[in-house]
Amino acid sequence: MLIKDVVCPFCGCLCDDLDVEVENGRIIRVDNACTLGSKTMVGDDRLKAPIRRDGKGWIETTYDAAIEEAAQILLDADRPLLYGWSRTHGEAQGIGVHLAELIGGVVDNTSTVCHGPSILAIQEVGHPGCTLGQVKNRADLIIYWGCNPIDAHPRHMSRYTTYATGFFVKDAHRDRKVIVVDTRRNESADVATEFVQVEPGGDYAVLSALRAIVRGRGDVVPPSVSGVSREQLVRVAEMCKNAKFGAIFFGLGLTMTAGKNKNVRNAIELTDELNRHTKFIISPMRGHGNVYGTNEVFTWITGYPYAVDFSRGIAFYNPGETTAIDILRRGECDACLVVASDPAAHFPKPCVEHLARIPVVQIDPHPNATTHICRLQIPGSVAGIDAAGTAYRMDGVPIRLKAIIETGVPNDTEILQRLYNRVREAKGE
Amino acid sequence: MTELLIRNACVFDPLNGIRGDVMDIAIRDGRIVESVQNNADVIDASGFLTLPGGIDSHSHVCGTKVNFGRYMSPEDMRAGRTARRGKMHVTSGYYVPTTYGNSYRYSTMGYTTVLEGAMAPLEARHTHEEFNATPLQDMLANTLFDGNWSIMEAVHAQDVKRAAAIVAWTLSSVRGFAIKLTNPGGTEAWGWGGDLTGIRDPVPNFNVTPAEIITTMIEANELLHLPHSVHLHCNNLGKPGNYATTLETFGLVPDLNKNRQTLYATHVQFHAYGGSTWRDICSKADEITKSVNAKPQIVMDMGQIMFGRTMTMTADGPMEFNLYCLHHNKWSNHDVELETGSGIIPVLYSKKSLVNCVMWAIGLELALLTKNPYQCLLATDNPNGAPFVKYPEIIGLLMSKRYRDEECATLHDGIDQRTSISSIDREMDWNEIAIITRAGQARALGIAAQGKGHLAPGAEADLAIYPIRCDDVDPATEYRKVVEGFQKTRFTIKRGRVVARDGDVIVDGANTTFWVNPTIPDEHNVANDPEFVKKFEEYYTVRMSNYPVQDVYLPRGRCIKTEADI
Amino acid sequence: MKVMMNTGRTVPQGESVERKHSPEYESAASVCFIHPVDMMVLGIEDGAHIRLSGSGGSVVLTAVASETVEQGSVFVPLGPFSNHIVSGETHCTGMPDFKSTMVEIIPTEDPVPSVAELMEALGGVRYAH
Amino acid sequence: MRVILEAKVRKKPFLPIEAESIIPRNFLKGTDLAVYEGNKERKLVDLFRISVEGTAVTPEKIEVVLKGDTSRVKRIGEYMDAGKITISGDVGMHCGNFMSGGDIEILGNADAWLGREMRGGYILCHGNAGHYCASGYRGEKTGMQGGRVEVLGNAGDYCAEYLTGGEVHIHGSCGDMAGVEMKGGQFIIDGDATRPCGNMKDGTCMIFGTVRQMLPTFERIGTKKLPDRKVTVTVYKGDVANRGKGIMMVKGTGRSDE
Repeated sequence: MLIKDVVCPFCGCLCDDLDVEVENGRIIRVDNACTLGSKTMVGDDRLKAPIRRDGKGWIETTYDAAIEEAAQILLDADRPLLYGWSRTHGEAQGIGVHLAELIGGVVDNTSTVCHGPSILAIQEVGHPGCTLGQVKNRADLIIYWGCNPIDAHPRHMSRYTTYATGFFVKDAHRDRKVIVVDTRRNESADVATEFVQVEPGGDYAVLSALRAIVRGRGDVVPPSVSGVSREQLVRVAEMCKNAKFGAIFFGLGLTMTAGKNKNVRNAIELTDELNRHTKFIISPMRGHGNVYGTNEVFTWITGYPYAVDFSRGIAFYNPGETTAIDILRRGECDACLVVASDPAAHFPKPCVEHLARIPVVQIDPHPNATTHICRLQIPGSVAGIDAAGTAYRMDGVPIRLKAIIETGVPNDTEILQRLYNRVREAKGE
Repeated sequence: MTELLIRNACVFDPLNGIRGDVMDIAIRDGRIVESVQNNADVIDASGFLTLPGGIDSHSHVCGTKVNFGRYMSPEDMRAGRTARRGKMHVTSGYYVPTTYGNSYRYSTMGYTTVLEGAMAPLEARHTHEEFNATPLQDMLANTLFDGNWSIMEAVHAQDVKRAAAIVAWTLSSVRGFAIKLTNPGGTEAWGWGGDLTGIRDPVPNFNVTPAEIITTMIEANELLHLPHSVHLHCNNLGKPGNYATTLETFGLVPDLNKNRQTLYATHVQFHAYGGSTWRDICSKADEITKSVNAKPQIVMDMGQIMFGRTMTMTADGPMEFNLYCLHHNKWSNHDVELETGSGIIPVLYSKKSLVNCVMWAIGLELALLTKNPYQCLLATDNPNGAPFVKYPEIIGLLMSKRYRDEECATLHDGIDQRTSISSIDREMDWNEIAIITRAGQARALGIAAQGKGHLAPGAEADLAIYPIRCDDVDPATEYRKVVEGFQKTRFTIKRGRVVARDGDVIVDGANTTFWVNPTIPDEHNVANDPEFVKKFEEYYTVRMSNYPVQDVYLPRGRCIKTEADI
Repeated sequence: MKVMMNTGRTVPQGESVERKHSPEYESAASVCFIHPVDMMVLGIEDGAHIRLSGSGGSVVLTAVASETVEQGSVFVPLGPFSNHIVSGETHCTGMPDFKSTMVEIIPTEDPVPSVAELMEALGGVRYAH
Repeated sequence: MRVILEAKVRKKPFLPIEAESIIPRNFLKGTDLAVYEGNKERKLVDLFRISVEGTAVTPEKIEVVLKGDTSRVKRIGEYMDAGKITISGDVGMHCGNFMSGGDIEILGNADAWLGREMRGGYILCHGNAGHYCASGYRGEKTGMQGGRVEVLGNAGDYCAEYLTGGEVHIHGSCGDMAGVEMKGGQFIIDGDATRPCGNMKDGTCMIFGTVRQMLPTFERIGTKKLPDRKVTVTVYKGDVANRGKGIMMVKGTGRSDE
């Protein structure tokens, strides 16, 4: 059976034009997807049943017993951390936030290790952005700064930017210029009109210099800024000012290097400055399929996009203090619920060491690095494969993920709702 | 069957001509009925002021833009924080509260129905998700068409039926309620960083003018027999001298519907400025109200501002960028492909600012100089002019000349030269307040027929019982009691169930979302038009099949069907 | 040799990221891209094992020559291997220095561990799928 | 009056304690105060051995002395308006938030956000201070508005971020981006600083050590002799990128990269 217009749940692009061939309840072919999306969908590798650690080994258990044990672990904790969420649908995320509210936990999502610093920057200066179709239809200048779409968002260029045909951009090759800014000549740089190579850690200074040049104060800028010549900076500034519609896409090259949120802030303020001359937008290249959805759901329930601490009953937010990495590094939390992410693989070693010391419950369909260090893993279905639900694209467009096969595995919403109900009951509500 | 009897209610029900009668109200299964059996539950209203549930006909509480306002404002979230308590979830925020914060505060103020002022069709799913997390109000969504490419093409072709067909397909696809135009044409110009200066400027690349968009959409609206009229945010918002654009726009409006207005002009305070710069800005509320008093086809809302910090958020992207250049505070912008734009900026309305004082006065002047209260409704364009929790103060100001004078005495001296607020003696009565906060909204939105905004048998049993004894309180002098009384109901009743009591919400809530589905003949359905489909697939970044909002997002949706004259 | 370690997504890592027990994932995530000149300085060939040590710990990886990294820096795909080196310091931003960790590289004969072995070393219990 | 609070040994020593109730004024009514350990409300006496010496009728006459391991106790001195707090060891995050008067003396190190959004009073830290010392809060445009923070050791990154008024004096060195977004006030760094004063709008920052990675958007406007310091400094104005008119003074040329 061929299913059309399937949404790929892999990255923040949420491409919704996949053709998926399903046979005997299995996905056998995926067309239109990039290799990341299609390999993920075809090669889906599942844990068959809930498992719990039993001494030095593992035994299978039932969903009922697993949910009971998970509830007890959370109820016993003085500072539980509920982490992950970005690979599941919004409906499950919402229950997760309410669960944290109920038990006085800290709830954080994978933004922490992705675009958390971008959120901090947006909270300082705002975010001039747009949906990706605006870029596709209008942009004649694209800047990729500190990101490598060819490896991380392989269809970004063909669907929205460099190679995309738009209403006002009929010939993308001729009508669009591309600038790549990075510390290394990555694969994306090969297609750029202009490649700006910045010394590691030099993005902030380069952005400041560009802002000064755009506002007509190039005179203060020294001949070389973090390895970039003033001449090139002036050229780039002119390209930006002369564009009819410019779009900056930035990645972890800004959020994971020294200065972090301040790097992003500087990029946003460059965009603000350019809007005094022409139309310019900026957008983070969000990684996980539904990471932007976690921010949206967290925000309408708690007021904050991530790192929310309910230990005092009210919602408190202070990334750097209430973020998962900091809490784990400082050894603060005494239990952890991991949902739809793999912190043991993606957190620094000292954080994983702490996870290995405390009871960890993981709700995730796949055996992953966190499996080895958890006490209990409950497999759910995969949003976008055998579970339907809402996801938000990197630009905020909400899309409904489809269930394209039926596996009979409970989805995360059902598992979390049962867990929530059990905890509520145990608290006598 | 559940029955409830409310005894000794002092009722104002303007749509049914009831003015302060002390009476009983019978409710069965969520609706008003003539009588109930003797064993019905009883609430003693003790002679307190009892009104139909409040209706906000223009507020920003759910969806992409609102949530982005929250997202970028951790500083605001430090205000108004409450912990989980009883049935109430955690809340945060003052001017951009969480969905539960909005819902609880509206509910404890007696509001049971809220219209979200701006929903971009492409992002409609988000709005509906937040509606579900705003559980205590029935919700409706104004759907943005101001920069819609297909609409502008239809306008250019002078094809009203085509425009109507696009509206019909879009509203039913995204579960929208009404047509919203925000700075029509201007949001498309903003796609290139530009704006329009008046309603006769051509929209770049589309060769249509705002005037043509507005008139075509008014006609399309009436062809579709939508419950509400076109809902317009005029061009040139917030610019000195913009009253001329507003008057010119009002001049375009024919009288096409005998049951309601043909145009709803929103937050008109922001569109009633004289002068030519911020230095000589003055009130033109007199000119605006003169026009409205002569045109029954127009209804407006105040767009009142109140002093303090708040957040402006609108689909009017260029206006927000101008504000950013003025204040240099944080600025967010979010243009939506083929459809519309939006911007978000925090503001502080200060009594020290003459401009802000003039704005404050204009909103009140509009309400007080409009003869028919059904033509100027109470709203702050929440949170743009002020968070809706300020409504009780606005009610107080409208009911008491003394309160206004006392406020004026604390404002910038220039206010007397720039506005006529001090010379207006009118003081509204309870009935007029009931009109500008619920009856007028129900009529303007066209939802009285859905049982909203009145208390006749058959109506939805949405009520607000305020701890105010109308015969004991003189609003002209005891305005503090009025303000306090409207802040917290004694009881808020939603669909026959007590949902809030003395400032606390006591149920989980289960709202309804109203949406419209105009039926049009198949040959006009754009979904069957290969040209429309081809353009959609080429220029949107989502597939047409993934665009419509699925029923699962409206677990308690109520569809209003209409038959189009196409 | 002291170099700056950058981490990030690669296509092979991304393709197999939901199959962390697979040999594809382990080989995709346990490589270290290093400039040929730096390899000469270290005296190693493509495919040799090297030990990277940083503020958070150390791990053995397979060296892969690449001219897309600058001399004096290396690139390791994000994942449990690179994270064995990164410390949890976030400068109170919530975000570790994933893309700017100084590491010491030495050639080694030690084997490249599996993901399960890495997790066992941290106190986990191997789950064999 | 002296109130001595000695932290008890806890089963989970890493669990944070939030103790904004520990300000001198609150001890006028006794010691029955609530503090929080993780998500549990505790009595002060559950976590501290309490002894009180003497009496007082105003908070000015109260000194609170903290002993034992207080490195995980957050928010001590929050909204403090008078009196004195002495911490004999290290102190947890957010010590002296929103403080408007009185003195806090920390004999050990202070964790992050020391004196955040401070309005008045004096904080003296003998050891090192963590990141975001004397800074603002997420999303807020105004940081520390008044008072004085003095750190005898080093400070972490983002020190005096959004400084709007008052004085911050770091005797040692600062980490990355000291004085970023400064809007006013005076900021003195006796040691080194990396990328100081980015996006500065107004205020004065003086650096008497070495500046690493000087930002490219500061305009050199001359030199100045500072007699009390017996040095000549180079004076810069900026941040030009931000239309700023802040003053940054750097000893010598101060730049390590020239």
